[in-house]
Amino acid sequence: MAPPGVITSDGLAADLCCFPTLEQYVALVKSFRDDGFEMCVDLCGVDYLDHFDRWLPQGVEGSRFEIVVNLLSLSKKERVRLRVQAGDDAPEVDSLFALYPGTEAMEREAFDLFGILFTNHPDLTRILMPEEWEGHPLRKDYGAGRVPVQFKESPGPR
Amino acid sequence: MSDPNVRAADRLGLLTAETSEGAQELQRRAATNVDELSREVGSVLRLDGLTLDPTSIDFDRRDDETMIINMGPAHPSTHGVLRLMLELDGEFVLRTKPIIGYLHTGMEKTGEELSYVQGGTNVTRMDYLSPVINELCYSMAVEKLLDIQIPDRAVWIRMLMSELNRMSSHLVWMATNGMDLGASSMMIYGLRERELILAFFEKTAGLRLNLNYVRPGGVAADLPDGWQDDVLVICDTIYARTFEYDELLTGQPIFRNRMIGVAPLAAEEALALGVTGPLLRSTGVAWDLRRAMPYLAYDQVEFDVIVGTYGDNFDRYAIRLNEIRESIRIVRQCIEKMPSGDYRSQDPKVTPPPRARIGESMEALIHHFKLFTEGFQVPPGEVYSAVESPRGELGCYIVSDGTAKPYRLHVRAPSFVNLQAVSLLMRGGSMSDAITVISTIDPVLGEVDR
Amino acid sequence: MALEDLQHNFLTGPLEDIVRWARRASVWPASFGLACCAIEMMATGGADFDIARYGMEVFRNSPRQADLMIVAGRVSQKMAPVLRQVYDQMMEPKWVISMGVCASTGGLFNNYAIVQGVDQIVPVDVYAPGCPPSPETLMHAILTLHEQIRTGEILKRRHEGRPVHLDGTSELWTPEVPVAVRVGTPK
Amino acid sequence: MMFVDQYLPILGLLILGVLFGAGSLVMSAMLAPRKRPSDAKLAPYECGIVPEVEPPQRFPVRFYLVAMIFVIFDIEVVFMYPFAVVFRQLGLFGLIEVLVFSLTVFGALLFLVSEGALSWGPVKHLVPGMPARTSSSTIVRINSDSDQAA
Repeated sequence: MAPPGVITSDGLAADLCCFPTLEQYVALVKSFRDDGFEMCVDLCGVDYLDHFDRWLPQGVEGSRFEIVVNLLSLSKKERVRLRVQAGDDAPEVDSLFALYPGTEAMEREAFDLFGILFTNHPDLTRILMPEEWEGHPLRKDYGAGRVPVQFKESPGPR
Repeated sequence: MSDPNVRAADRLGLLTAETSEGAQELQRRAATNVDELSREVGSVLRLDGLTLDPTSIDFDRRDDETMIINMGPAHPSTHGVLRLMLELDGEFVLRTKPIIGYLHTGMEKTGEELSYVQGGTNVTRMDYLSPVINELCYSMAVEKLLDIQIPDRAVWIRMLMSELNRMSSHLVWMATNGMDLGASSMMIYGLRERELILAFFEKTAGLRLNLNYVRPGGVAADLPDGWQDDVLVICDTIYARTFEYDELLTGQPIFRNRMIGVAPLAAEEALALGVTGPLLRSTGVAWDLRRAMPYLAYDQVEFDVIVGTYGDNFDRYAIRLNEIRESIRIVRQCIEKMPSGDYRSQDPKVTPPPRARIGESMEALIHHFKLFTEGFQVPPGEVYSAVESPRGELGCYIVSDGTAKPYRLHVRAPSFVNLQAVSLLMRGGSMSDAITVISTIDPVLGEVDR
Repeated sequence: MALEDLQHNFLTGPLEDIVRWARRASVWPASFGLACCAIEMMATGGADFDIARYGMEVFRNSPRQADLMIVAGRVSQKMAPVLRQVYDQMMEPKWVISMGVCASTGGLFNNYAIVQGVDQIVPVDVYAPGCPPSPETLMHAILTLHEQIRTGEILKRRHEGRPVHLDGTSELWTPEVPVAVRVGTPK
Repeated sequence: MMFVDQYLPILGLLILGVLFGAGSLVMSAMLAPRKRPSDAKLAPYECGIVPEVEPPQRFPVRFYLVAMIFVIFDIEVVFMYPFAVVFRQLGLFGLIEVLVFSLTVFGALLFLVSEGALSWGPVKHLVPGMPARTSSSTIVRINSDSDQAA
């Protein structure tokens, strides 16, 4: 069912998982949509800075950022997961807004929390963080922003 | 805003001018690009077959004739801290843009720092109206990764508690929806019935809300003895009361006037937007994860999936009202078919030894200590598990790198996606419709902002 | 016989006592529900725990008509300026109850997104512990506030809410620690 | 003499009104804890957001139409007052006169309503032939055996 050139594997958790390249990404999603996957359930970013040695089928070289798209077919009651390698320092992926308008907010969240850019996305601005916030919080190199807690090494009672 | 760790205290001076969110806000028409403008007007999706817009509203008004106001974060009827920017032509809504993030708690970042044992407490605070269902989704994902089986009784206890939680969530919705439409007595009745369920939660899990009762490997504690008649009392009273709500609300002309035929949604639009739950079922699409992709023991239980016909506000109200009755039916069957046995899987990797043995043997103490401080290792891999929450499909995507902490925890929040239907549903409606649209979408801002 | 040890009653009581007693009787909360604590606040307003007995069942939505702001839930960095703006727009005399550990100290979420304690933004009178505090805890916090109002000064000059800095020094103002008050038995 | 005791109650009322008005102003000025309102209190309340975009001065016509309806009834009542004082002496003639007057005013109202001044209601998208629906008639129940796919 998957178009040629796309390595699919049954993944660890028995879901069908595809690994399209950046160029095949939108074409594959379009073929899935015409194939009966009416709904794009979820789109999220993952930062593999500290876990580069994750399992990947051969022929797919892993990059730091990854976009995970989850499609759902109501008629066939099936799910498919697409994992796109989005690049290392300036991740850039095409936007799925034309195919699934529902992904608009999810892509804005991926941009806001990971800094992954989406080409021809209608309104690529921050969605969760305040406007003038610097940095993308969910990146692995972004500090957790913890305030020293009183009973640990903290500068005395507040 | 140089250093991300600067606390709000140090920038108090320029605080009041900081409430504007710049690019995230609704800009004037001249400053918005075409795609965004059509999305905000809600026309990118509105299929031409459904000419729903009254002719009296022309949607390309010039900038100086319309007023941009915001139904901001501190608004009584936005169900939390949702900020909606509306472009109004007098009383009618031309454009809408939801601005969220006012309750962003960085839960996915905190999720990466908590071990798998502690993860439940973090996830349960996302959708604070149905905490048990959040924990269920998280625990099922972890169990899928660990590839362990949980005993039958734990499966049925989880199903009983999540159905009770669905009832309490729908009761809160009935209460706040009544309050939004002016029927404030509905608020009193809805919350009064919910107290019965919360009392049972407190008796079972010790807490009314944020229970941390469903844990990877089963449930935290067995049901209190004599729980059958507690749950029977809950089922009987609430079943009788749903007919009272029906009587109170359905016949009223004001309620009907504001709900029937207002803000309809078509099936293709709902599917394109990724909307799930009662909002999707109101358009006639019979999609309920409990029936389509059964998890727990939903295939051994008899219940109906409620589907609407016209896809407007009244259908969503009727769906939620009848889903309370369906949940009661499931709970009654859970009482009959509740198997006996242990409520937690005996796999030592996941379950700590019982309290009594800790006193006697040293290994039990070490095992207990290691499990709660360090947590258990989960083999590397990734998993996506989805359950049917009262608002739609709640998914939990976990990537694990073999350590005791999840490498990436992403929760697919149904309200986050359903909220995108706001600009579509409010298109052309009046301000009073806007209130009913937010109420019938039933967003919970805890899970929208995560 | 000096006037001080005269047991004042309604007729001979000083005007200030009566004003304070009247203020305590109907403190209207501004509905500032943020997260899970807001649901417990609604449950407190509901029929079972009914704060109408303190004259508080009306949750005013505009800060102009509210006397008490119950900060119910975690305050995110994006929400901090909004919270401060609503607090500024409330009429004097005004009080703040910080409901739940997330509002009081950042609670479970010690990270970049949550303001670690709402007393960095607004001066807080009573802290209600719990996550979420059960309605009884919130009612106890409300009763503590009532005692504070009844025994506090009537025209307390509220500073412009200078915040408490992280290093513990605060030149202008420190959060008044509520006196541990035995509630229920009038003095 | 008769002149004074006829107008005395009006004078009393006037003084009471002034006293009450001035009294409440003075009391609130005296007791208010904070004299000069801070700039936040002067700003309009937009749900916690500091509005930079000042509201436009132009309002759609619809608002003025509703205001017109009030003006009409206001004038009608103003003319009713003198009639109400002497309506017994005027007898039948006065009654007919007032009815004619209120009919003409009613005509103005009819015109306004036909202009759509009162059509504010929620915008309904009613499917033609939609039956009167109850909460159980508008839903379809799908149980497990008749499992229709989406």
